[in-house]
Amino acid sequence: MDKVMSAEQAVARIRSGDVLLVGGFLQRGSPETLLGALLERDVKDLTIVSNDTGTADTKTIQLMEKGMVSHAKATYIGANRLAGQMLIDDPSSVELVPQGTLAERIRAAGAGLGGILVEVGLGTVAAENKDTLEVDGKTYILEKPLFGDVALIYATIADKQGNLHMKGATKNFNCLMPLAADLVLVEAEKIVEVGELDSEMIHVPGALVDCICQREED
Amino acid sequence: MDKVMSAEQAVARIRSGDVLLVGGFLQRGSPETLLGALLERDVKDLTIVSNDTGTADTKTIQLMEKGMVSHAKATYIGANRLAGQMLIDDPSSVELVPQGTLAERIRAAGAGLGGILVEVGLGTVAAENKDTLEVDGKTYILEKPLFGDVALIYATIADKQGNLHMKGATKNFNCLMPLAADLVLVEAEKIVEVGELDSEMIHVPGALVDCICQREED
Amino acid sequence: MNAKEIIARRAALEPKDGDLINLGIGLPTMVPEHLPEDVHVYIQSENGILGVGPKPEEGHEDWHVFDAGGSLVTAKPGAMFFDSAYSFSLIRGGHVDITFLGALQVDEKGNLASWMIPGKRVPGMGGAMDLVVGAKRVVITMEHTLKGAPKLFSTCTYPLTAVSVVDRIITELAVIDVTERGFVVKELAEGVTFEDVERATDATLHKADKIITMPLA
Amino acid sequence: MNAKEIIARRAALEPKDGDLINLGIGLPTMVPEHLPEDVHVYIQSENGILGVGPKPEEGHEDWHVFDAGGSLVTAKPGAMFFDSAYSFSLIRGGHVDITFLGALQVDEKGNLASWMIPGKRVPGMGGAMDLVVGAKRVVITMEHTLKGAPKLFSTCTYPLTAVSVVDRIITELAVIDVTERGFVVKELAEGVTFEDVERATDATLHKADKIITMPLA
Repeated sequence: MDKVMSAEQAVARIRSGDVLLVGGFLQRGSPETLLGALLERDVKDLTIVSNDTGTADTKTIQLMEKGMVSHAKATYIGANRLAGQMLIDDPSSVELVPQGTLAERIRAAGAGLGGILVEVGLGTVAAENKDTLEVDGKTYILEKPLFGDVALIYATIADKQGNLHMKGATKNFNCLMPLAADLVLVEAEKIVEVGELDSEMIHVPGALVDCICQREED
Repeated sequence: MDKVMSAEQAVARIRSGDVLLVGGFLQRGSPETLLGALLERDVKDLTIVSNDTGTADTKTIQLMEKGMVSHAKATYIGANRLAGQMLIDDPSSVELVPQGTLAERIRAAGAGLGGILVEVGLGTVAAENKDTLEVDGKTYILEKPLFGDVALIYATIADKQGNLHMKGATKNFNCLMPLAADLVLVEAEKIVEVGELDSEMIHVPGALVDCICQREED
Repeated sequence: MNAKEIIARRAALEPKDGDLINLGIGLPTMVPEHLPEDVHVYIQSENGILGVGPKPEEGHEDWHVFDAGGSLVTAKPGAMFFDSAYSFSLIRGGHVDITFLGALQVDEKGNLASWMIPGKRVPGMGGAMDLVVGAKRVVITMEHTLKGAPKLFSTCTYPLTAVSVVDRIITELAVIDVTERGFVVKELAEGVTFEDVERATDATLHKADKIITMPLA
Repeated sequence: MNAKEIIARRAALEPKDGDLINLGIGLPTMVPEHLPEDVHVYIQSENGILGVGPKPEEGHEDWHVFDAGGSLVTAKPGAMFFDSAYSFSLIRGGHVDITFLGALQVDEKGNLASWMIPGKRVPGMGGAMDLVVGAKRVVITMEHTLKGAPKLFSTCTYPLTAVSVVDRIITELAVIDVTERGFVVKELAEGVTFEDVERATDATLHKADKIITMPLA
């Protein structure tokens, strides 16, 4: 059960058409080493689910430049010129989701919920084409779970079993996505032996993680 | 904004008719000092929401003996003779809830969800008197958020701002309930200065906590 | 070898290396000690631990580390602790590979009754309903009969824990899968005949294409 | 004192001691430096921090600690870090006492448009929809007009961020509450008349029973 491998070996398991859950927030804590390795792969028609599709400094934009991405779901695309262009060219290719709803939908997928009822987005475009439901006199949008085929995750520390620690504000979507994808690929700043990472500092259990690679220096 | 006080001062804010969310799992990590102080109060018609209503060694059973508890919601009552008797005497006074559903309902209350769709309990008594919903061809039970007036919480370490750390398996419902109650009372094994509890070890933010008292030695 | 040990030994052959498993109270907790040496599993205790280790040595107990029965345990290196919402996310989100638990009744549609006996005190379902619905595989480990009375039925009569969830039943007599055809006997314990199992069962049993002798290691 | 400083100073009088507040990008981030000395607040950054401190000193940056704009910040002693689901639990669960943010348009029903201008590139709503629906109080901090054009309307024309959520608007001219009657002017900045505000507003303004001069400390 050796999970430690190169980024190239890890991303070799990504297929055309896959839905990729990509952790990170703007230019921080995004799995840049895995995305860099993915750039070398000959896959296309990928769906990127991430908070913000990154910035001009991150590699999601390069995946888009290479024509590998056909769909994106995000809360914010203002820092990625190409995601903005995708939305203009084909409005159905980009789904904008309120940030809490994106987090809850990914969590719902990981937690086995069939859906969640949310108030956020009522009376806005975020409610378009969605079912609403009245419960005890209040109206809610029924939001459905959002699954991925593969999660691309940043961790500050990983042990060799795949237990992960995300320091500070790098937890964001990196902690949620490993539960919601079939295959979980992780890049870690530091890879340590099992037991070196304190149990109370583990944010994602190794049982969920399939591949760990060393993150390249920024 | 001094939140540190005696258990007596903390529980003075509990009123008859309140719904109490009580952390802990069986005889472990239950807020026994707060419950002990509550025993001295002249309040009644309390609703206890907890994993298991405790055991013969914990104080929820003493609240019941004193006739202070009119309702209970729990996943398991097999270790509390009086809760079992309540159910026999008046089936409507005790609601049994699958453990994951109890956790998700309390979380939903804390997270502002109007409801969650769950599969667990379909075809069993746990689905009785509940609405079901079909989403994409699958049937789910609509479970509603479960709020409390007051949360009674165990923490291993609290800082004076109310930031809490729960060691090991004492997180259980202790971590969830502070988001779901109007008033949050905490007993801590150890109370430290702000900054002594490492940011990465905090499970509940002080902003949610109203009162902190010293847990008495077991 | 007594019935419980036979069951635990056979059950220990179920997990694959790297599986996340959950163990009910009682007999299922005997499974880990019989795991093959090359099979490492993550044991969850639904009250908030993934990576449960053996009981603590005397003098080394930490009361903050306990299992779903309230008993003190240890956490293995690399264990994680979490709250009940996260724990049941693991369970209901399909991240548990196998849940081993006992039963009062199982029927040929895979229905399970394990949490209350009508007319007796009702303990509550705890996490059982979640586990059997959420886990990828539900393996019932139990003695084949209770004081001589069958526990496998054509239809459960007790209140259900869940509908159509049981994958496999391991008893001291046989390994029986629940399939579209109903109960299918796959393995028989050493010296046990198909007819022996039929006599101890209150439902139709089918024979697998090939019935093997129950391996115990 | 320029318009932004007036707004930030007045906004800094809104929180009570112990409040949990969230600050939008831009002007709202100027609020903390003007807080009264006896008012201690918990500042959330929705990307995963509660207890945001000032910018790091040069040489003391840790890139793991950043705010929702991606800028490096510090965490105060007692700060907590969490994932996005927890962060938005705090927001949507009603645990944020005040969210301060800017607006493109606000109307007299409390509707808010703040996330897109039709015909221009669409940046996305980020966490804004969540914040204005979930926070206990929504306080809009913005200059009263944009290049002379009003931003307060009888009805918003841009796509909405949320319906009927704005509680108070603080501009360099006035403090205006959204009530059942519509916009009610509660405070006027030093030297500003009710008519001045009316001229800069494209909606009916009502007078509070007593209009006071906007305090700035």
